[in-house]
Amino acid sequence: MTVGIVVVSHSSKIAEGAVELAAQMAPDVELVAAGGTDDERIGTSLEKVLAAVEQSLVDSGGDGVVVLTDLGSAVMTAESAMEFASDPDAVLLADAPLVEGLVAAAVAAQGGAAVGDVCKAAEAVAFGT
Amino acid sequence: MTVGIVVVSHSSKIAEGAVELAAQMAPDVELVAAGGTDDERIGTSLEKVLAAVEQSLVDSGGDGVVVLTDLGSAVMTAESAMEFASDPDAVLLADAPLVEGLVAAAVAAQGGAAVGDVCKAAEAVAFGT
Amino acid sequence: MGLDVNWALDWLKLSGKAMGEHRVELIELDRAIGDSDHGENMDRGFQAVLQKIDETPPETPGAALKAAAMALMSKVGGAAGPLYGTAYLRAATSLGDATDIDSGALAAALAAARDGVVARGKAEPGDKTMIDAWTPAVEAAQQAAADGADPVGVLEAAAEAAETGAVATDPLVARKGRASYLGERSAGHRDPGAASTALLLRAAATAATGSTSDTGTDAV
Amino acid sequence: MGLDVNWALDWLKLSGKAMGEHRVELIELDRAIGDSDHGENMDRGFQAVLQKIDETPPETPGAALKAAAMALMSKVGGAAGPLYGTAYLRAATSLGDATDIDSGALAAALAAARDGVVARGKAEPGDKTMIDAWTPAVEAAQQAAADGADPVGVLEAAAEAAETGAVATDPLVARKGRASYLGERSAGHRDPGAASTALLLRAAATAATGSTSDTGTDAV
Ligand SMILES: Nc1ncnc2c1ncn2[C@@H]1O[C@H](COP(=O)(O)OP(=O)(O)O)[C@@H](O)[C@H]1O
Ligand SMILES: Nc1ncnc2c1ncn2[C@@H]1O[C@H](COP(=O)(O)OP(=O)(O)O)[C@@H](O)[C@H]1O
Ligand SMILES: [Mg+2]
Ligand SMILES: [Mg+2]
Ligand SMILES: [Mg+2]
Ligand SMILES: [Mg+2]
Repeated sequence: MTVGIVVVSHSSKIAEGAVELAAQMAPDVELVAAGGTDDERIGTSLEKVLAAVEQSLVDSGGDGVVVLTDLGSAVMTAESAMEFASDPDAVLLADAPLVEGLVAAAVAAQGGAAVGDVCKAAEAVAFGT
Repeated sequence: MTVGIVVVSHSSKIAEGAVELAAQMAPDVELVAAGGTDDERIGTSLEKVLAAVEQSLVDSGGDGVVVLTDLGSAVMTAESAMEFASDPDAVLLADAPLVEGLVAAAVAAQGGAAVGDVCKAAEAVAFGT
Repeated sequence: MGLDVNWALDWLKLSGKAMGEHRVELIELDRAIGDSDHGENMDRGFQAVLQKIDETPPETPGAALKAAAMALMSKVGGAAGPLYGTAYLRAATSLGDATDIDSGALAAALAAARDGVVARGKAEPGDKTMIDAWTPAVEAAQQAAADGADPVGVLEAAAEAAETGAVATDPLVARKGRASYLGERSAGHRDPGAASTALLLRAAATAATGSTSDTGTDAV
Repeated sequence: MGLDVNWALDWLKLSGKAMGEHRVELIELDRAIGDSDHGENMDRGFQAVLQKIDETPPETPGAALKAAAMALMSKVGGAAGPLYGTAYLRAATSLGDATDIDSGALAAALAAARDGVVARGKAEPGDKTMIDAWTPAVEAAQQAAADGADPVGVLEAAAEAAETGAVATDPLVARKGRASYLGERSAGHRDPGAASTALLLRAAATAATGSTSDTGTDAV
């Protein structure tokens, strides 16, 4: 078992592509894409995100879930989903760049890091400093 | 005319999705996706990137081009492409998170910013600080 | 006589109507400083709200607002989804199982809604967001309730203050949401979310006027 | 007698053969500390190189390395593409139009290749990258040339030093490239790019031995 990771993006293509990219370096980590609205427009879907979080909570078998997001409203959708999640305490929201943070988080999870350390690995990716 | 923007990603899905996302806030900016290898694996393609840069140099009509990249080898491919570009001085490589930096750069370009300011807008997106 | 579930249902129906009628206007506002989807988002969201309350008619105002919250969160697709969703959810919680809402309960529900938007979006007054419509609306509602206004008067005061607040976002520079990417260039445009908040609170007042005058007619 | 275009072509052919034979090994090395594609990348890249020199046979060693550079940059798809591409391009530039390469020119071309990798990737010795094979190889080649070795001797020295350098990456913690994501966990694994550099330089030496012994046989 490793920590699970959910990728919340305004674009289903971005979420899927990011999962494919990170999976190459983290083949044993359950990565779940939750991108786009429920009718596949650009935007976010509470239902998609909540379903992804719940799936990830199961897949990760209690090890916890880290959520990565892109722009502001994805963060708000993710935070809303966490309020509805069956085990909100097991879910951490990373303040990290989506693609770059995801790869760092996925590699940490692949290495067996705990949920807090996976989140920290994403958040340690620095830009604009 | 506005500054052109090229999106170099290891994943064609990420590059295309990021372009779609940014285009919503920057409908007049020419955004060119250059993702994946030439046989659509995960990776980067010098030919794709060079073609995108050349197209963007034309589309932007001399206003210049900003290139955004994801992971390390995309940066190296972009730098190689810039050495082969017809007008390397008109091309700037942004050190910025791909998706988040792209949106900031696209909005700046839409507002008519010059190439250096478009690049700075991307690089001002801060994480891990 | 306070407001009942019919007011809540009328409010949501008039909201849906307003979002349809002002769809293009909200899209144009969002085109200037955002991604051109706020009208589409809100129209889609309220269509889902109306479908939901039609399928399973709620029996209390709180239940109606909770149903609306869930539909908005799921279907809006933009920042307005979690923001209005949280607002309606907090208002629903504030109203609880009440079937008859007096001015004090109404003002408290509006304040809870505003607090929900703040909790979700962390914007402050002056950031050029829907908070700049919600905050004056809540203050006007609380003042009206304290001054002894009936629910219609409370909602009239809220709607008017929200409209003024929305107009007052025009010169502001956005510090939250997508418009903040534009920096100084966001000044000179009305915030789309503040505009939709004003429309929604106007719908609340109109619904209350209708239901009170109905009640009034019955009572005469 | 120096090295000619046949040496360069043999080098590239033996490189392609080595990448095919060690494809799985390089994939496994990259699986441990990367994304499992280095063997695939290099095999694909050298197939493109071989196709290119087959279609348009180059007439000088420099032209052969330039053709290889372009094919590798275009077809490898990973970090190794721009890195080896830049290396071969710089080596080609260093060799210029020369048709007969002596030990000094050879050592200079290897140094130019190594400098190209550094310019492109900004790694330092000890960062656990292909630089840890290139740098000792260049130093050994320069030493051998200074000591009066023939081109075969120069390339033998380079290949042996690259092999030792690749093995010496095992305990290192990666500070560049994908493996750096693993931090301390990257220690205990050989760097895939250092391993492929050793294979490529061994191919160069083998090609030189062949062409020199051919020349020798002809001369007897
Ligand atoms: N952090 C925030 N706090 C309060 N309101 C916000 C915030 N972010 C955005 N908004 C509101 O949301 C509106 C935009 O909604 P919408 O267009 O549906 O979302 P998006 O920006 O995701 O496309 C803005 O006009 C603003 O009023
Ligand atoms: N910045 C760098 N400088 C030098 N060599 C590097 C650098 N980054 C990566 N490498 C080399 O590239 C190799 C990986 O190549 P490859 O697997 O083809 O690329 P990728 O990491 O993009 O999948 C590493 O083993 C390392 O030797
Ligand atoms: Mg919008
Ligand atoms: Mg939107
Ligand atoms: Mg690799
Ligand atoms: Mg790769």
